[in-house]
Amino acid sequence: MMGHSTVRRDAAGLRVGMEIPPWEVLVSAEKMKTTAALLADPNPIHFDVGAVQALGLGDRPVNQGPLNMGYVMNMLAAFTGSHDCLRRLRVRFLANVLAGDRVRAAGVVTGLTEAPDHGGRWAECDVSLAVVGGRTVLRGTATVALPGAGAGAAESDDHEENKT
Amino acid sequence: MMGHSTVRRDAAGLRVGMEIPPWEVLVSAEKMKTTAALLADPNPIHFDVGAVQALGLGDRPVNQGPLNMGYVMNMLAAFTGSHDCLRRLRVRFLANVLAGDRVRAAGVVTGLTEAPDHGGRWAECDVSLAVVGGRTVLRGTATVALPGAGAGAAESDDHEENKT
Amino acid sequence: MPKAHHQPRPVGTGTISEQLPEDIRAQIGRRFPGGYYTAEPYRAWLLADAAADRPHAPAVHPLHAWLATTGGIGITWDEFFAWFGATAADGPMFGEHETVLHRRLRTDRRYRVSGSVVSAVRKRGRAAGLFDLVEYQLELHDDADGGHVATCWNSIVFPRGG
Amino acid sequence: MPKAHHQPRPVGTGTISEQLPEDIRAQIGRRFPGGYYTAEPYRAWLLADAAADRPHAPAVHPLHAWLATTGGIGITWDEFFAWFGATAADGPMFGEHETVLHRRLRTDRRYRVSGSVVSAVRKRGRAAGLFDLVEYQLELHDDADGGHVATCWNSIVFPRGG
Repeated sequence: MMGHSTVRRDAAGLRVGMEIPPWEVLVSAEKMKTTAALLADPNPIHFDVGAVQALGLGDRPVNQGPLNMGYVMNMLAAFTGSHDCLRRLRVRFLANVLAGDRVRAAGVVTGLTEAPDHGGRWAECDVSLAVVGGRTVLRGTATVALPGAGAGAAESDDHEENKT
Repeated sequence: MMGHSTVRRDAAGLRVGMEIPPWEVLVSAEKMKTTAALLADPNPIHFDVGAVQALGLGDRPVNQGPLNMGYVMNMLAAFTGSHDCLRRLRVRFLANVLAGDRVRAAGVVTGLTEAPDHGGRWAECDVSLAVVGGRTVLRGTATVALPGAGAGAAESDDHEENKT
Repeated sequence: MPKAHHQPRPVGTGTISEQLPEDIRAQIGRRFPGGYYTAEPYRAWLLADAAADRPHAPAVHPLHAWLATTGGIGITWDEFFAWFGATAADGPMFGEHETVLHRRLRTDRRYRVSGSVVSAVRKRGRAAGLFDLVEYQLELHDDADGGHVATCWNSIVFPRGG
Repeated sequence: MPKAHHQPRPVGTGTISEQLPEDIRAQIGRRFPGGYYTAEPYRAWLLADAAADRPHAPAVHPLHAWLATTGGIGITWDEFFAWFGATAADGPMFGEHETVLHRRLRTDRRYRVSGSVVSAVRKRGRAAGLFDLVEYQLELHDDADGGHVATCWNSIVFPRGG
C-alpha cells in the first residue's frame, strides 16, 4: 500500500533547485482509526462515514492532519537517510485528504549552508503534499541535515546509520 | 470483511438444545493495531510481524484475546437483539487466532429459565470460537436475556430496540 | 475487597500443584491502585469496529467492560507482571476471562475501577511445564450513583520455564 | 514561558482584523496544565505504521513530537476548545504546524510537556467568514537531564459563523 522511493544521494550533486524524490502513499481508512486512538482524537470525521456524510463532507473519512505532515517527513527521511536528520518542518494545511486518495509528497532544495556542528550542510526545502491528479493539500518548509560534500554517496534506506 | 447473521428469532421456538446462528469474520491485522492502541497493550505479537517471527509464532500477527471474545458477544447480540441482553460471558482461551484467519462463533442453548424481572427468560448457552476448518480457539458459557414466550418474533438486527 | 467467585482451575489436563514461593503468595489480596474510566464515544466506536461489530449500535459493546477495567486499573501491564517477578518476555497468557454485567454500559459515564489479585497457585503441566496461575478481579462502579456496573475476572498464566 | 517565534499569519487571502472579545483575549498566555509523555515502543511502532513509514527504523518518527505534546498537554481537546468558547461541533481546524527538533527523539524517555496559548486574533475572510486564529506552543524537555528536545507550534482556526 505504500511506495518508498529508493534514492542514491550523491552528496556532491546536491544543489539549490534540485528536486527531492517524491514519496507516494494510498491513504488508508484503517490507519486513521489507529491514529484516532493514538492521538485520543474524538473527531468522528476520521473514522465514521456516517458522521462524515452528516457534515456534508462526502462519504470517505478525512485523514488526520498530522498524518499528512508525516508523509512529508517520510519523503525527507528517504532523501536524507534518516528521520533523525530533520531539524524543522513547518506546514500549512490547505485541504482535506480522504481515505482512498493517493497522495504525493514533493519538495525542492531552496538553500544549502555549511553546518560545522555536524560536518555537513543544512538544506532548506520547500515541501508540499498533493492528491495525485488533484489539489495541493499542504505546503511548507523544512530544514534537514545532510552529510558534507566529501561524504560521498549514501543509501537512503540505510536507516541504521546514526547521523546525529 | 465481516458477515452478520440475520436471524428471525421466534421466541416461542426457543428451546434447550437449539443452535445459536453462527457469526463469522475474517480477522484483520489492521484492527489489531487499533486494538493495541485502545488497550495500551504493548505486546508486539499483535502488530509486528518481525516480533511474531522472532518468537517462532509464524508470520502473521496474533489477534488479541479480547477481540476473540468480542466475536462471541457479536453472535449473542445478533441472537438476542442487542448487546444489552448479555448478562455474563465466561471464556477460556485455548489457542491463538492469526490475521487472515476466518473464525466462526457458534453456540447452543443449554438452559432456559423464567426471568420475572424483565418479563422474559434467561438463556444459558455454551459458546465457542473456531478457525473455520481448523481448531477451536475459545470455549465458554454465557447468560443472556430473551423476551418471553408471548413476545413474538423480533428481528435480531434491530439494535434500536431497548431491551433492558 | 472483591471476592473471587471462581475456583482456580487447572490449565489443560494433568496439572499438579507445586509449592508457591512466598514472594508470589504475598501478592494474593493485593489491591490495584484503581482509577477512573469514561467510555468516550470515539473509543466505543473504535472498539466496536475493531471487534467487527456495527459501531452505530446504540448499545455499548460489552467488550468495553474489559477495556474499562484495563484502562482504570492504575498500573501498566509491565508493572503488573513485575508483581509476579515476570516480564512480557516471559510470555504471560490470558487463561480465562469472565465479564458479568450488572447494569447497562453507557458512553460518557465516569466509572470507578477497583480490584485485586484474588488467587495464585503454582502448577506443573505435562505439556505446559511449570507455571503460575494468577486470578485477579476488577469492578466497575458508576461514579455518579455508586451503582455496580460490571465485574471482570481474569486468570493469567505465567510460564516459569521449569 | 514559551515564546512565540512566529507571527500570526492570515488564513488564505483577504482577511481583515476584527475586535477580539475580551474573554478570548484573556486566554492569551494561558498555560496548559502540562504533564509527561513517554514514547513507548509500541506507540512508536503504531504511529510510524499509521504514517505509512517503516516501523522498524531505529529513529523515532518525528511526528511523535506532535503526539507527545498532545499526549502530555494535560487537557482534552474539548476542554481546550472550551477555553475559546467553542466545541468540536464548531469545526475547529488546524491552520499551520511547526515541529522543531532540538535533540533526537527516543523511545522510553520520559518527556516533560509544557506550553501556553501564544496569540489569538479575530479575522474576517472573504470566503471563510468570521474566525478566530489561535496559536499555541508546546515544549518537550527530557525529564532526566532537562534538555530541550522539541518545540511544537500550532495555529488553530475557530469558525465564528459570522
